Amino acid sequence: MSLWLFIQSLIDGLLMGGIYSIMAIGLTLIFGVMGIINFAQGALMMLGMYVTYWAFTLAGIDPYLSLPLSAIALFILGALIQKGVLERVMDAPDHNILLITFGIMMIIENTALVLFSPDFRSITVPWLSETIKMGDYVVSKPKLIAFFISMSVALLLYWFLQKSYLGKAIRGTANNKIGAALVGIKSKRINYITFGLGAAIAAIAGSLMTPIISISPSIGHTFILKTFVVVVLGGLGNVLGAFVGGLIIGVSEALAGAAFSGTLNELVIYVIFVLILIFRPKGIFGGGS
Amino acid sequence: MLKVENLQSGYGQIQVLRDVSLEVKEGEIVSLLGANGAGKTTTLRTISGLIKAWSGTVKFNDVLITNEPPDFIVRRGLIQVPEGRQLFTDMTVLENLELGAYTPSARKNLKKNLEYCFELFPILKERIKQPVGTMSGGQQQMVAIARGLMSEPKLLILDEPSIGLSPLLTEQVFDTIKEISKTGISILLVEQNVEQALSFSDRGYVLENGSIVLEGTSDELLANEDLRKAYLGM
Amino acid sequence: MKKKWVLIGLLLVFLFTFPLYSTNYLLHIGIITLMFAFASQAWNIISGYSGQFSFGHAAFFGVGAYTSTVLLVEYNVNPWIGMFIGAIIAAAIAFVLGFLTFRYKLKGAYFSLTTLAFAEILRVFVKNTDFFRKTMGIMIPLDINPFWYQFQTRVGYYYTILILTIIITVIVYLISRSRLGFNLIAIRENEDAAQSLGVRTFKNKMIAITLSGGLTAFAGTFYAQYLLFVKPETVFASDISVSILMPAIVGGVGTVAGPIVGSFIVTPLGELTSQMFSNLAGTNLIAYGVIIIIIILFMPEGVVGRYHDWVNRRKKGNKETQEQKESVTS
Amino acid sequence: GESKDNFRETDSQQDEATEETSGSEQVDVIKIGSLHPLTGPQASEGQEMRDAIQLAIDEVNENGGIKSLGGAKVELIDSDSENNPEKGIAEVQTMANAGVVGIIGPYTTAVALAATQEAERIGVPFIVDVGSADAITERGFKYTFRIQPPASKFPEAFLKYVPQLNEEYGVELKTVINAHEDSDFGTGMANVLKENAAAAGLEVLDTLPHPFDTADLSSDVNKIKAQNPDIVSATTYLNDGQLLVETLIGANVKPKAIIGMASGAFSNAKFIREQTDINQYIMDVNYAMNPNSELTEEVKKKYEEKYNKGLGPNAAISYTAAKVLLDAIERAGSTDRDKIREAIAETRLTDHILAQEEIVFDETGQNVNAQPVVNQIIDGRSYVVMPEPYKERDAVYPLP
Amino acid sequence: MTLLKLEHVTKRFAGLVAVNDVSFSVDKGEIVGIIGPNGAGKTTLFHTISGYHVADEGVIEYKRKNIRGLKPEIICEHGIARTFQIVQPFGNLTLLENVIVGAFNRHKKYSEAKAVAMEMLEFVGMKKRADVRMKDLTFPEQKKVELARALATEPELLFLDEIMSGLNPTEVQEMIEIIKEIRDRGITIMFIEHLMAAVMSLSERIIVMHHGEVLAIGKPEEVKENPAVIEAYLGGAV
Ligand SMILES: Nc1ncnc2c1ncn2[C@@H]1O[C@H](COP(=O)(O)OP(=O)(O)OP(=O)(O)O)[C@@H](O)[C@H]1O
Ligand SMILES: Nc1ncnc2c1ncn2[C@@H]1O[C@H](COP(=O)(O)OP(=O)(O)OP(=O)(O)O)[C@@H](O)[C@H]1O
Ligand SMILES: [Mg+2]
Ligand SMILES: [Mg+2]
Repeated sequence: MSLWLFIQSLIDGLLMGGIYSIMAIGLTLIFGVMGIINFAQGALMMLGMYVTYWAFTLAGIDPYLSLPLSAIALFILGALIQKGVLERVMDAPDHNILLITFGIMMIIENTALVLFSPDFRSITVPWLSETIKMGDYVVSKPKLIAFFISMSVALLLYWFLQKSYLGKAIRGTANNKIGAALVGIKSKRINYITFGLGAAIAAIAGSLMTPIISISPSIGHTFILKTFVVVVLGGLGNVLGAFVGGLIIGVSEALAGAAFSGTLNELVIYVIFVLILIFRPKGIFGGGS
Repeated sequence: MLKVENLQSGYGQIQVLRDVSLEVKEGEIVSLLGANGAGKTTTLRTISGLIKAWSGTVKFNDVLITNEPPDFIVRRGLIQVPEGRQLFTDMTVLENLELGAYTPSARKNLKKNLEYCFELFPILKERIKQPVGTMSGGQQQMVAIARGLMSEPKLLILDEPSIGLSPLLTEQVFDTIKEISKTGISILLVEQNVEQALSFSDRGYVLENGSIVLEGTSDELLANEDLRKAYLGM
Repeated sequence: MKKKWVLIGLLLVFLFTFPLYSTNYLLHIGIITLMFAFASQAWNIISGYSGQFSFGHAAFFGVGAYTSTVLLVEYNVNPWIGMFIGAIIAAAIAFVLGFLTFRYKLKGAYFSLTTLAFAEILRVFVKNTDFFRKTMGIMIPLDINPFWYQFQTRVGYYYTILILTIIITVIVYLISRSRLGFNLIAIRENEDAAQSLGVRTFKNKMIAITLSGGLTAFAGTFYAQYLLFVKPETVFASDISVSILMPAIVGGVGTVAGPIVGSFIVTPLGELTSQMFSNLAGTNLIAYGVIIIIIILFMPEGVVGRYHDWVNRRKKGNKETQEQKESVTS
Repeated sequence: GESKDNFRETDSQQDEATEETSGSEQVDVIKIGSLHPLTGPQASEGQEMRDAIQLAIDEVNENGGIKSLGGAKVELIDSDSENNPEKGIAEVQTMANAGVVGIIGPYTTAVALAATQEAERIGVPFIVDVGSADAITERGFKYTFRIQPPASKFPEAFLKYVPQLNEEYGVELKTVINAHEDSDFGTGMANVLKENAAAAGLEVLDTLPHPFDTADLSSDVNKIKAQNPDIVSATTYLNDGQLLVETLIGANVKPKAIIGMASGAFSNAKFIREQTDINQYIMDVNYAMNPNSELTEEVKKKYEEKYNKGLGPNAAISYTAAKVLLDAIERAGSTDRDKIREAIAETRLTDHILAQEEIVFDETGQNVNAQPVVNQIIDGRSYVVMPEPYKERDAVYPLP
Repeated sequence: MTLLKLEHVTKRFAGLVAVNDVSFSVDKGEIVGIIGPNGAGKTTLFHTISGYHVADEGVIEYKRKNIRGLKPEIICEHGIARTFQIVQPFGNLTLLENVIVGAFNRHKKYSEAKAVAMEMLEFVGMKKRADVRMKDLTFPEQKKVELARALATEPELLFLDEIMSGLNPTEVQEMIEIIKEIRDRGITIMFIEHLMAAVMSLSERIIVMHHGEVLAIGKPEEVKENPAVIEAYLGGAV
């Protein structure tokens, strides 16, 4: 591997890692904090992409301007999903919730299929399409932006969960529902907010990705497995862990891609995942055994 | 202050409470006694809105709170230190106490109340950063009581607060209860430490198989032969 | 108790005579249903009984499918034998997976995701390996002869998978009443408590995952012989893992009948919705999703769990009213 | 061997189903089946193909139905394969029970293998429109036919055309890197390409597989950049093909030619029309419609009007498959599946929209004259640039 | 005969010494009570002996064999059983099934295990509710089942961690009888309890812990009078 290839791969890996991170941050909130294994996360992201897509196509709104729009829309949808369905199974065993979210995924995806048709769609944003060139190295603008937004979301959410009263209430509700009720937390409402937030972050991920890849109703599948891996790698519920985990996966995938032939780079990320878990069973930040 | 009338409730299909009526007046300490499985905890859970009442009413400060959600009840100042503690075990001592003061009114006095709790249980101050789940049983019980106090209760319900506490601490907790009561907070207490509990309660109720079978002032109850036989082992 | 056996007897009679009055189409659905019932039953051992939730059973399914197929195509090994070799290899892989995860005390989501990663590792490995013909897959040459695990009509496949399913169900039933079964359930419910009672958690989990992985492979071989080809994206897919765990959850995890009952709901339901909603592609899957959600909302313990609950409640109800009567009279 | 003759089931149910439709020739409707992925990641292509079949059926119905059957109307039974082999089998069964006289499908190899096998068992003609693995027609099945050229034809054509292009345009583009989606579709072609490149005087520097639903191709592009080949060849679906080109441009990689092999992107109507800022002069060795035929223009227009989307080569193949089936039904003058099968086997269809000679099937059921051509996207339109007689205009080769 | 012997056992948690240089031994057939303020390290000591924690230092011998570092299940097989201060039920199983798990420790056959389990449930007075799910019981009830479960493993040494908490004095009295009967069956018992009445009437010896260390060991009367114990633990009570 030449030095150029190494460094360029590193750059690409970090940027792609930022994308995995932002996906994982939303999931770690829902999965790690609420204990819901949310298969529908990818589908929610997909909806976020469509919001941005339609805003751009129909109204010419820049993807970064429609970002709040998709976040709010998905926040509402997330809260409704929590209220309509998940609320009823919060006490059920994990595997039930898992299947429910699987069902939700099918519903969302196929509704999108019916409404939007299965066509692949993409947008071309003039000011984003030029890459930043530094000598021989290139940096994709939308990915760079996604990287920084992802990092900011991670830090904000970390602060929010650790320091704010609402954040503590979210963790408390996840930890002990009865306890939460007894200190006056409206745990139902907290759960709407939490799931809504998770969905909103998925939407942000989607909006950020809209200028990068083509969208279709089943695009969520591309990310969901890797996102789960990142979340576990970072430690369940650990927002900063999810961010770093995303970077690790992104970088190792890119470097392995440069080093090996075939699609063995996919192999590498899973092997790294298994190895990290063996040595740090609670994720990279979870404290080793 | 608290008035429970003809309360019936239970779990799933199984009825536990049958026509429970009891009352706590302003500033009183009232003990609820009864054997294992008599339905004491169930009564308290129903009052706090953790389980549904099948029939009957609960009034708190003349507001009907039957089957209101727990947070509604908590916001009105009816606070429970529950059986099994129900702590946020993954969170630190400090975070548990902060969440104790979750209601807006309690949040205002957070600092002051925190100091009060640390005075009461100095060990908690030393361990503010310890995840509660790793604490000893007794220490957890302290956190549970402290969390209850953080909520600024008007009526404090304690479900066996002395569980797991050393005799010395039990003594202290009972002293604290008396002290709290002096500040005008009413207390509804479930205790197996019957003799001690009655020694500082104003009145008491005895629950058996989900029904109140006896009630009276503490002195009356302590003098009752049946009660002494059934609960004091003499 | 007696009623239960009568029920089982009737069910068996139905299953055995099914080909007599079913169409070819129904037979196909029956075969797929039984195949996932079988795999789900195997999954049930590690995930239902010992509570170690696997997302990655496609790994063992795929190993079963590939082993017998490669052995047949490359070395002319009879699939009936290849099936057992596949099971042994799958069991060995399950053993390694179990060792890595349980040795280091991975639990819950961490375990689930590791199994998923393992399946992905195998999939990516196979699809990058020339020996397995990469993504081209392997075709099984046509040679219709039960001796070579190929049948003239569906009926042969049907009885094969039916008998396999009955065997695995008996195995699981025996486990559920054995020390192993109790140990596994104890581990699921509370690992600390189980240890305090002398349950060797590591060993029992290892037994469970090895057994589960090995048995799952039989379904893989069956699938390969039924379709006469294997491809990494069909046998190692995460969809397969989902299809394997779904029947047990819908039917009731950790129950003997759960995976079977569940599969007889889940698989035909998919068919039914796609027949009923065939006008607009996608609506069938929406309907399917909705129904799955509804089933789980209303039967959180699975259909079988729900049934048990109902029976218990009736029993208890009777007892209770009796007791009340007694206490009134006394 | 002899076992193959035993392969067909003699299931009473099945015979009944056939009899119902074949007993009398006084039929009102004739059903034909479509099996494509209508949901999931492949749904876009699947639905386009299904629509094309519907179009062909509508044409026949508008022109008075099947004349040899007294003007009987044709009805499409469409089904979703979910890109899942078991589902494919079930759907073949369902459609057969519904009385279809032939089925068209299914797009991916896995479903093709399973579904044609099932059709063979039942004895219902199955015309594979798209489904690339050579093996599909190599199992000695009687009821399986295929319109598209088998996978190996594409790299062979690639290796034939590129030297020709070199010669015609007087350049020496010798080194190739092949980026391909990693299912049997892309991998199969990559293998053939690699094996036969030397004989054609080309050198394959590297082959770079990726999953069709990938979100990132920067690794592959970095490798291309590092090795600097003359030609980037690509076998892709739509979104990965588009991503590849975008990433190449973003990374400032400038090969002397970008040539697809059966690329789902470079021949995709939408890609051609809409992605004009990245698709200029991209070539694709692919099956194509006959650009010099008026019929093609007409069908394209009708399709566009009816479905509000462009007719791509996949859909064109499906359309042709439907035409073949309808033609066979007309000639058979019967709804008997065996008679129709025979009629298909005897097909000699010259009046079609594909860039190939007459449609004739060999004894394996393969459309023997199926051949890829070289297309090039110029100013938002795709032109055939090789070979004669389909050539529309000169190629821009190498890239300016 | 010495059944259990600890020498200089220490257990630390990141910076905190929960059990500090503890040494003592227990003879076969004894009932030993452990008391001490909250957080003194009593439960940690039980955890350390029964294998849930590994002692950082020291020797733990059971029947002359070193058991330090063995896993809990192996220690159980050696004949040490325990209950938990914070109950650890198999919530979805019935009481009977809970106890059967324990009985399988010594019995391989389902029928035998079931018979043993029934016997133990009857012994603690919970047989009536054998078919009830464990999670539907109150905590004190669950503790009784835990006791039955531990007994079903047929131990020689039994650790009980605050098994009487939540019982009223009458019920405590019953439990005392049960424990005495267990002892009479030849099982050695160590128990942690804060109920002085029970501790005094049951213990043959008492170990007092404080700040992880052994503050005093001795007969109940001696311990009761010990000023250090009164200061640290008893206060004015009793
Ligand atoms: N979650 C539950 N589900 C079903 N039954 C329950 C549940 N919790 C308690 N019970 C039953 O209800 C009855 C009353 O229980 P409750 O907890 O009110 O008793 P208690 O008086 O508080 O006893 P204790 O002194 O043991 O705490 C008991 O028989 C108990 O087994
Ligand atoms: N896992 C752990 N991590 C950190 N500290 C711990 C852990 N477990 C126990 N401790 C601490 O060790 C000390 C001893 O705890 P232990 O549970 O042994 O006390 P105990 O004597 O049983 O008290 P109690 O009477 O309240 O049950 C306590 O200060 C406790 O906070
Ligand atoms: Mg209670
Ligand atoms: Mg303790």
